[in-house]
Amino acid sequence: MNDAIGFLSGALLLLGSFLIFTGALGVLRFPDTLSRMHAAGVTETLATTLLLMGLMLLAGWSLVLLKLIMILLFILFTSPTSSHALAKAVWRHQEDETKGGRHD
Amino acid sequence: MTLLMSHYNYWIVVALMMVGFFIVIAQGNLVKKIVGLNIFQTSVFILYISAGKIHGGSAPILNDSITVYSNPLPHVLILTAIVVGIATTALGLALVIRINKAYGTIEESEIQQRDHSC
Amino acid sequence: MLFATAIGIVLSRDLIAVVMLTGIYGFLSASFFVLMDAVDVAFTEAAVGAGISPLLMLLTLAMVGRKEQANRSRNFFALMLVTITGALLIIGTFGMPEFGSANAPAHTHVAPRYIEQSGAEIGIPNIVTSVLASYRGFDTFGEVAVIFTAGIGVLSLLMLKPAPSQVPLSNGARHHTVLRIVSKILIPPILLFALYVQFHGDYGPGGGFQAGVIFAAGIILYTMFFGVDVAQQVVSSAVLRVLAAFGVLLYGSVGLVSMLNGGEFLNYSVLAENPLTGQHIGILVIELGVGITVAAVMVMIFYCFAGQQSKQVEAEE
Amino acid sequence: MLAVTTFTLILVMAMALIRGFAGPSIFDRVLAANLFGTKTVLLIAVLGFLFGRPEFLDIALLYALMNFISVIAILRYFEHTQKAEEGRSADE
Repeated sequence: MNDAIGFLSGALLLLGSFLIFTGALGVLRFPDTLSRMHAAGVTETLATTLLLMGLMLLAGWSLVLLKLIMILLFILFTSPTSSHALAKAVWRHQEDETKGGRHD
Repeated sequence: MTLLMSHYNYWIVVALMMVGFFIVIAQGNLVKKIVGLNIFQTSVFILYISAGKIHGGSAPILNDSITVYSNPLPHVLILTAIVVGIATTALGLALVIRINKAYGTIEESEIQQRDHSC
Repeated sequence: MLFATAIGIVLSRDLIAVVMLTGIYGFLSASFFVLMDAVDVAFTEAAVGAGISPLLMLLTLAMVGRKEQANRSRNFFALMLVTITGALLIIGTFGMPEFGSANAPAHTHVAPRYIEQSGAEIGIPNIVTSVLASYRGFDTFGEVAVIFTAGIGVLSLLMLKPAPSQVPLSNGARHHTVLRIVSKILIPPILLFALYVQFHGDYGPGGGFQAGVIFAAGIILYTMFFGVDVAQQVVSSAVLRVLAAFGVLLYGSVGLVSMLNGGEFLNYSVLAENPLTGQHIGILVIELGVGITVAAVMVMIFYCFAGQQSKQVEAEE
Repeated sequence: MLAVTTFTLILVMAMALIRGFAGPSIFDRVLAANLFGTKTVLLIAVLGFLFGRPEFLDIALLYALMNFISVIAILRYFEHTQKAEEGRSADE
């Protein structure tokens, strides 16, 4: 039973790391801001969930588990929100540029 | 090589401190000078904290299963220093705003020009 | 990586980028502190270095403009000076004890006593808190006074004039529905978390300083979304001033009460029958004083800066 | 596994830092700062388990909070200056 949990958490951690890495690669390599944001925003929530789930399996039933759940909830709330705000700002900025030709 | 391994933390501190110092003396922008002061400050924090670290030690919160703790004294000093640091930073920024109001600029050279021309 | 960030700050001309790199720098140094076992310090640095100080810088930049002028006249001289000083300091480090060795002079004098005895004398697990609040209580009292003074300084520099009555939300984010709702959901947990940090400081990382900053951060978030005016209806600046002074007084009065009970200034052991209980009460109350002062001063400073900004925006419009 | 994750996280943080330096627009830098902050949260959590003292997750929670606040602050600030700039250009 313990082995199974260890194996599962290891797998989750590995998968999460891989996703984070692809996300960062996207952020580094994609050509423009919006696609970079896509790479970061999409991978972020899933990868974070996976990683924290892996840690939760390691933690077992304790206060630590509760704190991990709180962190997870918090990130699930804030991360899409800040992505949304960022995307909105970029969108507006680009609209301004195409309309008025005003640069920064 | 052993010297490199055992003293690298001090070198990082010195390097950071010098970067902060460089910003403070070489850059004319007052906000950037405050950033430089912050970097300088952080380097001092790092010096203290790394002096408090003991190999194999753990965070200084008592627990039955742990025998070696890192030195808590620098932590106390730096904890208060950080909060005082933010208070002084705020004061500095407030001064910058007032200077900007009085002179219309935050570049050191322009401020001096105006002082001389008066 | 710290060093790379610092270099980036030197090279960058755009001041907003500088501020953002400062935020990243704060996160980095805080992670470094975690590595160095200084969890309490990491806590404070995360709240201050990565949160509040970039925020204040941003507000300043909003008023003074973000472009920096090219100014390279004194660079060579400055670089020389810096290199020479750095070289001298590095020579100085050869005399320093090895990193992480347990026999360094810093670890052999007063620290072992704190580590071995504080559990029995103060009775709380977090050594940092017991040293901060009990052994070095005088020192911390001084720090709180410094923060209070800085708050007064900012207040006198950027005195908030009674703003002309505005339409509520004129300065807020009415069009950001998603942001507003999410922040409404988040603010109560943030304040709750601050209280948890405040009172859990005896057992884990945390304490008055950190809790004060987190509490202030919650209110600042509220201010950012609903405007200074609305936030001032919730927590007015007069209340803040009273609270800031009240925190310092609370701290001082604990000292006086312990004097009245026959001990020295800030000797909590005499506060109750049992010395350990007395220490508990004393630490709890002074941490509360610290927390109140820090939170009130931080919010006060933020109001000052934000108030200036909204006035300026009005003037420009 | 924990070690692998830690290593990946540090690598990713370095990559975010590069984007933060290079990022042509201000939004790229905000994105990098955000990414960096989230990864720091995870790093602190994983490090806690690696060192065997996972009680310190409060710090990670605080980091997440500060990260959110600073990103929002930057965006709000940017809107503000843009409004002011528009006002100025309308005057001209």
